[in-house]
Amino acid sequence: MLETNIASLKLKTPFILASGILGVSGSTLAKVFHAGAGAVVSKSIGPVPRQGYNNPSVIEIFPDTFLNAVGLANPGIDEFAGEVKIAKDQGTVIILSVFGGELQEYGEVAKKAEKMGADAIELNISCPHAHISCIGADAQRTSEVVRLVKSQTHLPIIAKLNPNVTDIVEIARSAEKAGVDAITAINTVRGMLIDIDAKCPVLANKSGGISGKLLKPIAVKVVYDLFESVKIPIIGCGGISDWRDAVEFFLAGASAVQIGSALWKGFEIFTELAKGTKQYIVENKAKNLQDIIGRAHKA
Amino acid sequence: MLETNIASLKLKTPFILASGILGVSGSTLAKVFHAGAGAVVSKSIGPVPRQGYNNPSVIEIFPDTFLNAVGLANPGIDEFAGEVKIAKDQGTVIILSVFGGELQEYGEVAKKAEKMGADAIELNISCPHAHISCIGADAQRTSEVVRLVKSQTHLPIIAKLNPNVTDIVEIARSAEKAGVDAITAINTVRGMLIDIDAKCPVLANKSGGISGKLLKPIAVKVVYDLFESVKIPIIGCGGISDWRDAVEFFLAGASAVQIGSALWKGFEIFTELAKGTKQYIVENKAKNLQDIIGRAHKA
Amino acid sequence: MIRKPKLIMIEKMVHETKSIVSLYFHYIPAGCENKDGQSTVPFTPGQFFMIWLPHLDEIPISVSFFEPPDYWGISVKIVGEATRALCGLHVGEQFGVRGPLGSGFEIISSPGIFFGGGVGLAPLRPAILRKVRDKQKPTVVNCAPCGEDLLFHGEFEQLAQENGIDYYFATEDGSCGCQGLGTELLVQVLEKFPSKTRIKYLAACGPERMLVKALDIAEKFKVLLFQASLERMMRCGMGMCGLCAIDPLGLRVCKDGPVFSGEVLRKCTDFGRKVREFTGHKRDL
Amino acid sequence: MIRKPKLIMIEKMVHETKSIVSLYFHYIPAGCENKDGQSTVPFTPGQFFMIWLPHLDEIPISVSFFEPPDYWGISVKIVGEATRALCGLHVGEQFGVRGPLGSGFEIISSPGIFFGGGVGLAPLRPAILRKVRDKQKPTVVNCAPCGEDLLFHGEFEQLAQENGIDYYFATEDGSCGCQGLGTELLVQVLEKFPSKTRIKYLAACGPERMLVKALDIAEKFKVLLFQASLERMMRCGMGMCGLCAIDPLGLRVCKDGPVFSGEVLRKCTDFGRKVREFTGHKRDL
Ligand SMILES: Cc1cc2nc3c(=O)[nH]c(=O)nc-3n(C[C@H](O)[C@H](O)[C@H](O)COP(=O)(O)OP(=O)(O)OC[C@H]3O[C@@H](n4cnc5c(N)ncnc54)[C@H](O)[C@@H]3O)c2cc1C
Ligand SMILES: Cc1cc2nc3c(=O)[nH]c(=O)nc-3n(C[C@H](O)[C@H](O)[C@H](O)COP(=O)(O)OP(=O)(O)OC[C@H]3O[C@@H](n4cnc5c(N)ncnc54)[C@H](O)[C@@H]3O)c2cc1C
Ligand SMILES: Cc1cc2nc3c(=O)[nH]c(=O)nc-3n(C[C@H](O)[C@H](O)[C@H](O)COP(=O)(O)O)c2cc1C
Ligand SMILES: Cc1cc2nc3c(=O)[nH]c(=O)nc-3n(C[C@H](O)[C@H](O)[C@H](O)COP(=O)(O)O)c2cc1C
Ligand code: FES
Ligand code: FES
Repeated sequence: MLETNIASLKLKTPFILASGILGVSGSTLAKVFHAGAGAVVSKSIGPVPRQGYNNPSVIEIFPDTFLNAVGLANPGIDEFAGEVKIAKDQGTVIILSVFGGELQEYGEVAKKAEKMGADAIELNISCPHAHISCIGADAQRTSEVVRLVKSQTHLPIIAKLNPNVTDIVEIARSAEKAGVDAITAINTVRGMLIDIDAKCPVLANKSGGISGKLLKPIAVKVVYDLFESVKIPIIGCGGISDWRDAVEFFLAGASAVQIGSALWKGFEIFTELAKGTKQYIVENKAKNLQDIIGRAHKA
Repeated sequence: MLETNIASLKLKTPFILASGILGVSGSTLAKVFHAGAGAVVSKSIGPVPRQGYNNPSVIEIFPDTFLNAVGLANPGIDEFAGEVKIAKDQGTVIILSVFGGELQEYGEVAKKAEKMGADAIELNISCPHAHISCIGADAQRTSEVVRLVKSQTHLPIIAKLNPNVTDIVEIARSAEKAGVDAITAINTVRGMLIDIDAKCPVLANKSGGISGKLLKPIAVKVVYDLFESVKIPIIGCGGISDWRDAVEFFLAGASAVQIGSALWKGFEIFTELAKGTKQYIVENKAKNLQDIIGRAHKA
Repeated sequence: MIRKPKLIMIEKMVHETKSIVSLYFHYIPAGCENKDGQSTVPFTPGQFFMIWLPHLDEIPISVSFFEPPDYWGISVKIVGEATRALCGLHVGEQFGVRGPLGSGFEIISSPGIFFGGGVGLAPLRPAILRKVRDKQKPTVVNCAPCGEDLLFHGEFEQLAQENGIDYYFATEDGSCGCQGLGTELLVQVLEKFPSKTRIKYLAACGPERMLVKALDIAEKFKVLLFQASLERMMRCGMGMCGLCAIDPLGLRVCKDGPVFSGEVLRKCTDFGRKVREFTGHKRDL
Repeated sequence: MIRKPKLIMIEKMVHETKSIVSLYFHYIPAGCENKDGQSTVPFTPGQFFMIWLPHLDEIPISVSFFEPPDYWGISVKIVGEATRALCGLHVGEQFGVRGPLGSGFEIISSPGIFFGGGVGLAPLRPAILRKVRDKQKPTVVNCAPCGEDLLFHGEFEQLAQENGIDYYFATEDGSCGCQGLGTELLVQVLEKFPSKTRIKYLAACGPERMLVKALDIAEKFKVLLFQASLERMMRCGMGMCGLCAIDPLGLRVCKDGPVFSGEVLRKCTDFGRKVREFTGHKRDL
């Protein structure tokens, strides 16, 4: 009832772990997968190791709303091979999130990811606080990076969009034209918290990306708009913390959803999401998940 | 201690009523002013009456966070003259918020507002849900509208910025170059709430603008960035509900702040804002408000 | 309480008059659900809901019934598109509810007089029923153009018999009760009170011109506390957009009201004279 | 509780050893302030704070003292830039506090044995003091390289005299107490227990290699419940970023821990062997 397809990727449930949440360790990724995720996205991985930003790098700003500037800390794709192997050995469906400084690096990392056995590539062209990864603010460059990665791997390619742009629909369309297989919407929204006693921004990087509860209405709007403008599947992401939130994204047009911040409370959320969504489908006399996707668009 | 200047506009307190909140009636504007506001901004007024969008047009989506799509409903500048007069007769410092379909209309409305006795003009080039008012997403058009209105009135001109853009700094800079006297940052952020039982967006206009608590981290980030890029005064706006929030904006670089959604609870907020801010200034051994503006930028 | 609409299912519908329908439903405001799914939302008679008809409109409608913890009723008069659609729904169908919003009547210890015209009885009814429950004996004055328009007539007659409330009613065409205007009947009722006792409380709701007259009457009879519930165009229903403000005090009908005291209303030059349209344009009532 | 840093003012500083300083302060977590400005935040010994040094760093530090409702202490060993800066502050100066975070020790009814190496005594201390308050008599085993590094030595000696706790201590150079490793002393202490009584509880904190040995010892002596507090690089401190995960169970030291039972630790191949750096790179301990 909950099966869904993201291009050639067949998922048992439409609930996917978002990138950067618990995505460093292969064992953890496997654990999340077996807790009921249809797939897991790794932490964004680049060509070489990166320290990322200093602490504070993740804080809670409102209940269940967070601000982070991790700065794409990652051990580099070569070292990450070991983690992918651990996850794959346990049957995990793993989407490797990829970023690069130069366009060419996206291609290199993706190629390596394919060799390691990743099931799909998510292009992180959207991180709002790391300068090296802001391709997603530009339609032209988005289409270039999609084309390039497409040419280097056979895996399904998902573009993760940056909401901090004037016209996200234009960027999604150009990614679609360039052959991207699906879109994840959205990454975090730029924000800042200043401590009035310390008289400075709290994050070491000063500003960061807002995730969690507060992001939902922004993300739902994007998914709703994209559903009317692109034909490829949309993966909703932003502020999902229970099945009602997930259903809101399905009605808006998402074929699957990613869960990030809400994971901090525990992995049980996947059970709750599946149970609640199934019950909603039954009570609303729908046949299956596909039947409710985009339903909010019908007058 | 709390005096502040926005161009030639001298304000007794840096707390300004934001546009669209209680801004329809001259009496109400006067009442808010006398409750302690340094100035009040009217509802955005256009050349002719506008119905705006149907209800639901304003709802609460999280505690103290709202979604609205009023759609620039207004009685038109000619009819509004009566309300301005009522407010002015009671000594209110009133900033008239202006919008238009064509650029030329901004000029016309502003000219009339000057005649009516408005103290300044705020250009609403930023409403995220009314198509006719999205000039603020484009640096070139922003600069055009500023130049045009400048040429038609002697009043100080404030540009209110749209946060739903890729590069808000660029737009602020072009407004500054065109001669704008100050900047208000920010207007609401695009969002949507879908009711999963009704299976449709709740607002009649489907999507709207997010205001209130959740807007604050987004707005603070913008003000912080603008402070490093423009020289004209910045009026912070977004999610201020107590003096701590206001101080956060001052430290980020705001010379004054606007309060919108939080007004729903009552006008007493102005007393609390003044008291708390004064106490903060004293306790932190600052001389006055000016002394803390932009303080978060000093290492 | 989060002031966003929540869909409820209609449990009962009562066709009160040819143009007024009561709808009953279970409802717990968003954000008020406690662990047991129960609610302890405070309600004051006189408060209202914003009623959402998906794809159509959201309109203010007073609470006309409340049985704690979560059983509510509204009574709706068909005057246009939204009210027609609402009254055309059926048991088991849904609409959205936001609230309760606004301020209510002050329920003082005096039994009080409740004066309603047409659907104006709706917000008064929870106050009257509360008085009855508290074994006080309120006086109810009901009026309408004709007999079949008298709202809750049967219910009040029964309350008069069984609970000893004082129930008076008038119709303009005389088809039921006294013939004449409600305000005329009100004067007669007030005159019945012993001349030395000062009347403590008069609550009124109905067409605004009627309320203006009722205030005149209340002042003439030196009623201690007069309160009336007003109607204005609304958007936010929570004191933010300012559309419902009445000048010159800048009071918000949705938040400071809809119930105002006679003392306050006297200072409102808009009272009985001016209302705002959806554009914000002010027109004669 | 909102997990964002809140600035506090240092009320008291105690230089415990030449490289360890305790800092005391009043603190109510953001979002836990109730109407009276008081707090009823739940705290379990073993939990930690993220300590923010504006413009410098935020680092995990265990709670080493708590007196309800809002008086806290931490004990910090200087090992690098952030800890040096923290210990260089003065009474009246400020730093940021986020938390308490993570899970703590299970405080079971048995008096228990508390085994700490160096600054590892810090998270154990609130548990020990709670036992003392509850008139139980815990056994404390303290060890350090040399006498002047023995944390809380004076305090525990006093508790031994006044409250009858069993206090043992060892130094590697023999400058104070027995000469030798803490684990050697631990074995001697365990051997003192009558051979038929099963030892119920052993809590340990210190260098991870020491903890590995302690677990071995606990198993050898068939201790019913062994718990140890681990350290890993941290960012979020609340179970989100995954940096502190220990494989293969994918347990988060900041959320599922920092306190883990011996049973769980046995399944962690990382325990005593691997830690992650800030990049996520896994290296040998
Ligand atoms: C606080 C309050 C409590 C109310 N309680 C009740 C009640 O218990 N029962 C009842 O039948 N009616 C009540 N009303 C009136 C009710 O809101 C209107 O009858 C309804 O909005 C009309 O909608 P419509 O689409 O059917 O008619 P329309 O064709 O839209 O308009 C008919 C008339 O209704 C009024 N109206 C329309 N929209 C609004 C609005 N958003 N706010 C206020 N007035 C409006 C206008 O005066 C208009 O001329 C109340 C109004 C207010 C302000
Ligand atoms: C749950 C927990 C509780 C702790 N409790 C205490 C305590 O009560 N008292 C105490 O003195 N120390 C405690 N520590 C260790 C303390 O966090 C480190 O000593 C401190 O972060 C070092 O920072 P530095 O800048 O001074 O040193 P650095 O020069 O940054 O590093 C010195 C060493 O400290 C460790 N370290 C650095 N940053 C971190 C980090 N973010 N998370 C974990 N380890 C890090 C590394 O192993 C590094 O090699 C605790 C650590 C954890 C994880
Ligand atoms: C601590 C943290 C780290 C993140 N790291 C990444 C990342 O490396 N790559 C990426 O594409 N998104 C990253 N994100 C964004 C999330 O994948 C997700 O888009 C965002 O958090 C919104 O979803 P949520 O509200 O469910 O958390 C990160 C988010 C958080 C909170
Ligand atoms: C109901 C409502 C109506 C608004 N109408 C206008 C408007 O007409 N013109 C305008 O520039 N901003 C309008 N705004 C935006 C506010 O002026 C303000 O920028 C925004 O609400 C953020 O501030 P806040 O979080 O303090 O509410 C409106 C906001 C709300 C909630
Ligand atoms: S309806 Fe918005 S203030 Fe009353
Ligand atoms: S530090 Fe982020 S999960 Fe533990």
